[in-house]
Amino acid sequence: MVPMENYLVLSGIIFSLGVYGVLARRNAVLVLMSVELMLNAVSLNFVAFSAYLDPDKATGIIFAVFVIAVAAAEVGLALAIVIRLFRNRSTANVDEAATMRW
Amino acid sequence: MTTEVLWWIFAVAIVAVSAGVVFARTVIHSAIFLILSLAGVGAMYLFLTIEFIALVQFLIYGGAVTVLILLALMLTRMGIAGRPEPTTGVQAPFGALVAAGLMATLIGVAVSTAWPGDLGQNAVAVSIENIGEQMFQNFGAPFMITAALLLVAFIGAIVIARQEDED
Amino acid sequence: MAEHAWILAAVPGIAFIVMAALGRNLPRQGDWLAVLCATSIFGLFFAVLANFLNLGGGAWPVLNSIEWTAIGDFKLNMGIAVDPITIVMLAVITTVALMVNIFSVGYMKGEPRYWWYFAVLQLFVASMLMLVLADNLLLLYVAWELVGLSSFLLIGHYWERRSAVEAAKKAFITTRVGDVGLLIGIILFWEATGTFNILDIIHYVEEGAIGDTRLFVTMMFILLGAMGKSAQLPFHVWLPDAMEGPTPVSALIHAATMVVAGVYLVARLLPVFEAAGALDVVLVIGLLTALFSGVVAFAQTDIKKVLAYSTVSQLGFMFVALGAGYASAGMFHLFTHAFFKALLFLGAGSVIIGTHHHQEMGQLGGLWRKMPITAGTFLIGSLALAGLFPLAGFWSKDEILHAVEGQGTFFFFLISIAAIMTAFYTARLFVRTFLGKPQDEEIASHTRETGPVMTLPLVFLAFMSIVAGFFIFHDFGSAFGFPGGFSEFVFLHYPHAFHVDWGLVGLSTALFVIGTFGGAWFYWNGRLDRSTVMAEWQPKVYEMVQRKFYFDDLYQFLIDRVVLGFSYLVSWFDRFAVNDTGVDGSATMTGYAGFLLKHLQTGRVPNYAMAIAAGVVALTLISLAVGS
Amino acid sequence: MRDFTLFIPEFIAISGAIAILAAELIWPKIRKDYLAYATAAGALGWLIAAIPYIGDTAGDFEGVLLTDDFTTYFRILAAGIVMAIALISAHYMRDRTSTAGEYYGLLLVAGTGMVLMAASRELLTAYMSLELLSFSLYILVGYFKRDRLSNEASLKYILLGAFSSAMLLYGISLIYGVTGTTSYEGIAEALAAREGGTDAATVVGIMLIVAGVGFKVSAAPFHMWAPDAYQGAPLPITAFLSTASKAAGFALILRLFTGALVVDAVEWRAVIAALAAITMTAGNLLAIQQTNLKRLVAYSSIGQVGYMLVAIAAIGYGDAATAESASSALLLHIVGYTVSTLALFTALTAHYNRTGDDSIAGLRGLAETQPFLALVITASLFSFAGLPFFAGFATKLLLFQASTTEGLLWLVGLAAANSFVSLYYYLMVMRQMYLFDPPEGQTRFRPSPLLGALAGLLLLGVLFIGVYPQPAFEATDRAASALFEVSASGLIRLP
Repeated sequence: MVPMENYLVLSGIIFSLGVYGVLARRNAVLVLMSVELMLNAVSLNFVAFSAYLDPDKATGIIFAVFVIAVAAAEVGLALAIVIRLFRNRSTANVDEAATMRW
Repeated sequence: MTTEVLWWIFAVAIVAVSAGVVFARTVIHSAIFLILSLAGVGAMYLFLTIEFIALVQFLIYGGAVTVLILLALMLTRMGIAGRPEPTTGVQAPFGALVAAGLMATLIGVAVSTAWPGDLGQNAVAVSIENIGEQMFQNFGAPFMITAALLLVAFIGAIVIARQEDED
Repeated sequence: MAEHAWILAAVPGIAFIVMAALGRNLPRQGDWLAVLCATSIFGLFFAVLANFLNLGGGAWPVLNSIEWTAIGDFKLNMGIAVDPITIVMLAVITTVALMVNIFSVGYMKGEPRYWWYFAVLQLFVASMLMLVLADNLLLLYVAWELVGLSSFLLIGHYWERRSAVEAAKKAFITTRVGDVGLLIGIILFWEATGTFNILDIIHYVEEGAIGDTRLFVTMMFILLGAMGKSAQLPFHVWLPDAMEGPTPVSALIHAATMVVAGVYLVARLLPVFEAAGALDVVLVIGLLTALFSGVVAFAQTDIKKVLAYSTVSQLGFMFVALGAGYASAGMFHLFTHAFFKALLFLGAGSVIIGTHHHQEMGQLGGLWRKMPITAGTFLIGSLALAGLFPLAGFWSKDEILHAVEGQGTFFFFLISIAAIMTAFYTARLFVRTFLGKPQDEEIASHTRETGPVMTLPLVFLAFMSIVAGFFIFHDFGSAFGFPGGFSEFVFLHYPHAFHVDWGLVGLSTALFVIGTFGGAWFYWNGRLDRSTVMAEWQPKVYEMVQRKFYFDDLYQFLIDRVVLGFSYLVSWFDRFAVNDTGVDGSATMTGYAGFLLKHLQTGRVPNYAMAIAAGVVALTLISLAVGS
Repeated sequence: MRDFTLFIPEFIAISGAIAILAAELIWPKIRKDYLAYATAAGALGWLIAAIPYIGDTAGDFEGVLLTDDFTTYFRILAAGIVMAIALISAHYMRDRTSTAGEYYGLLLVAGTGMVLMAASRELLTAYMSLELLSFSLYILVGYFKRDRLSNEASLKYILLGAFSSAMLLYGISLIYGVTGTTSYEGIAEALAAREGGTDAATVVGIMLIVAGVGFKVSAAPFHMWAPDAYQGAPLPITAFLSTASKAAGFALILRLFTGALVVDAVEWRAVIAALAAITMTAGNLLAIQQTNLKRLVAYSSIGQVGYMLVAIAAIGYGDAATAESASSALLLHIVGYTVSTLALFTALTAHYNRTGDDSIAGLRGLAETQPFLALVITASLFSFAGLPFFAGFATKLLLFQASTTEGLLWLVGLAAANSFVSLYYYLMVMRQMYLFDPPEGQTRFRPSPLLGALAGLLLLGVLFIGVYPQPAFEATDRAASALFEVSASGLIRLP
């Protein structure tokens, strides 16, 4: 049987990879994809907890459903902004959108 | 036993493709790895015997989100035009350091914490009826908020992306 | 009436609002309203005084307070407390304010923003009265800030002049450093006693409600506030610069009233200082200030600057008296000093107007003939300051000497030196300004005596400088209906009836004679050779004195290097180390500013995200480490 | 219980939002300032509908939302802010955009999100409400989509917002794992019933939650988005960000930390105190370096967040009575800060409508060209600096007073010293207005009567709270005590 910790470790690894992606990648779409990885890890956490510790109320599963919904909406909105950025500046690199600083 | 072996194969694969998302050289490869990673996590939900959430994962993530991302990639002509510019920023080594620290912390937390409940037991199958019942009995309010949230996101995407005469 | 003494503060407060709103459009820009306001509070003060004396010692302090805000156990009361210390302060403030308002009508004639000047003057009077009437530290703090604000506005009145703006800023910032201390002290009191009420706090402290160390720390913070306002070393730097303001303002705010707020505060809380064992600190600070600024006053050539350093020095004397535990001596010197120092400043103002804006001693001299009334009254003020028997300054300085006597020979010796210096620089000031031959015939030929609107306040204050000292006598006080002399009146419960100690009188007269004649000998008849000999003999020392022992340079350096440097460091860290971690190292090596800036550009999402992630990791690691 | 009557005011707000969206769809040529007035009217209706709830017994909605005086307090605050922002925007948006329906609709939605954040007592609901507010703000910040700065600001905001949301969610999942529930009461009970001390998961979970909500209220080092978002956003939205967004963040923090996490106060109080110290110092020192007004306000508001966090730390350090009075003082400070900020931005918008310059130097000589606006700006800056007779003095004083507990004296001292630093850059702004001549060709002008009246009203509010804070204090005290009635009195652990 697979113990719960395995899921948690897996989720931690995915989450950290997502964090690395946000910190390291330049393309806005890539940054978004990294955020998706992080949210995915969160969902996995919730579902694992729910399945092992709280199967009656299933709060974690419901939470995961909502997280997925929010993630989808967030991607839609963020991509619209990225496309607008591309139209304004012909780039989708986040580090080039740095007019405002200091 | 076979489940366990299968689980480990999937787990390693998920880590590999997730790493692919953040390390791949071209954007389009990253996108493909992301689809694989999302699908892999969906498979994890199947291991947990919660088919409902796996279904949601495949439908919304594997379907809608990745299509959106691919669309955006096409619209911003990244990766496809194959412009030879680095997709990894100068900050990467420091990012790796911080992410490694975080990973160590999270793994440490997962392993060292004495989680409540009997850990020897397997994941309990949660029926879709139960989920539906709980969701609409106890979480009606967030459900309504989600409706407003999706409306907002919808309006926002239109407002920000739509072409106008002046464009 | 005494319980309605708040009216004293309300009248100028309303006058300020009216004048700020309408001032420009009132006839004569509203100066009559200012004088009317000052006259009425002067009159009202006597009503308060009469009522206060009528009520008699048993009814003191007269209290009156209302609930300002209250939730459950948390109550904030606002009110007034009138006791003899308050009465002394009220007397000083109302009298000097009236004189200054009248004098200003002549002095400020034709100056820019005439109406605004008078409006702010009323704001100052209102907040100063509120300060001394307040029965709780919170209201006191509010008034404390407001007098600071009006002082800031008045110092910067000629804001076309850069130096005035700088001086205003300096005064505001320097005193505000002290104010932060005061606020912290007040909060600490609150934390320990749960009240802001001054009498309650004294009561709690006497019961020993606050631990020793805590009490000492609290009092140090409070003292910080008092030192900032009263220009004690090392916060004195703002007061000489504050002379950039109109001269009547210097007389009112920077000699007679606002600067003594610190003395007032210490006197008010003296039992607490005593309980905290903090009196020695007060004594040492006062002594250092008195000596230091006495020395610096020698090397000043601007009349007002000499007076400013003299004020700092006299404030030091007051602190010495308080530090020796003799609150009545400190308050008495505050009382007499207010009259003769206001007189001297207004006299200086009269000189400035009479000579058409010249205030460098090197250009003056021989004004005695041209401006007899100014010179005469200035002489009285100088002698009072130097301590001639039986003028006001003599008696109060005598009390201070008497107070320090108990603190040991060393302190007594030092304070005597300071007293000699006072007489010395006062003599120098008077001799070089009014006696001898005019240094500049051009200026002298245009000099005229000023009009009665300016000379009459001088005469009145000169009169006060002569008689104010007599309040020390039991019989003199009783004749006016006071319960005895000054000391008995101010500290009813610790009566120590004044009796003349002829030994001290002799000593103090000797100090006066040494100082005055020494000064006169040095500077007589515009002959500067004797003093230049001194300057040439030790040029380094002279320069050090003239540069005010480099205090201002030190502060400038500190502000430039340390504060701004620290701020730059933090901002550099934020921009560079946090935002731009890992910016191409070679870029920074090149050293070309433009190239560098290009690569310094931040506003990048990854850098911001890095701050968040690193912050999270740091937080978790720290709290895990702390937890285990 | 599913009692929809508990949220009538919010239904009014949402209906107003939809009506405004529809109005512009049906009648695209409608004058855009009419939409602003309609929004303000909707917000007024919202506010009036909220009044009957004052003092009402706490109403529970499915155990996830609660309408008590705390919620009602934020209802009134949100409605007031939305009303003011709509009026501030009227001319500004009319002159700059051809479609404003979404803008005004989203303002109302964002306000609703803020109320729901205050009402939530369950993590999923709280998270969804937070996202409702955030999504609206992402769009509002980037509303001038062809403006490079506005677009850049919203990009930074949404990417970093999503990033920090993920952090927050991970933290929530860990807390869920430890306690098996997401309701605040359940968490408090589970944490209290735990044996053998705190485990790593709780600590890390709390830290991640701190980071997530710290981002929302822009506490250092999670603050970096704020200056950029403030600068790029339309001017009224900058005001909205610095008032509604922060107030909502603190509403959530208060409910969560007093209701659920207070049991584990030892784990987070030192961290919050450190964050408060870093935030106020960084905000105030960086503000000195600014040349752009919006960025200056951004950093100064970060400084204010530092002061507010002192109260949260005090909740962790003090006993139950301290926690209640600190919460009450925090709510009061939020009101004072909100009114001052709105007054400042009303005046700045009137100035901007005329000059189109948002640099500090752009205020040169305002005392001469428009003394009233200069007066309003001066008053609100004095209020931020905490000078007597302005709102900031009374509220900050009560805040520091209530937060003074044994372990936090150093922090209160630091906060007092920081308010001293802050005066320096406020004076720099005032210097521009009062000491310099107006730029070439700038003549005397009158602000529009609407903005003039609004600025005057808010100025009176600043002075009123400063001189007589009693009514505001009573309201906040009521709200704070409601907060503590719910969080089961016995749970506050004495240190």
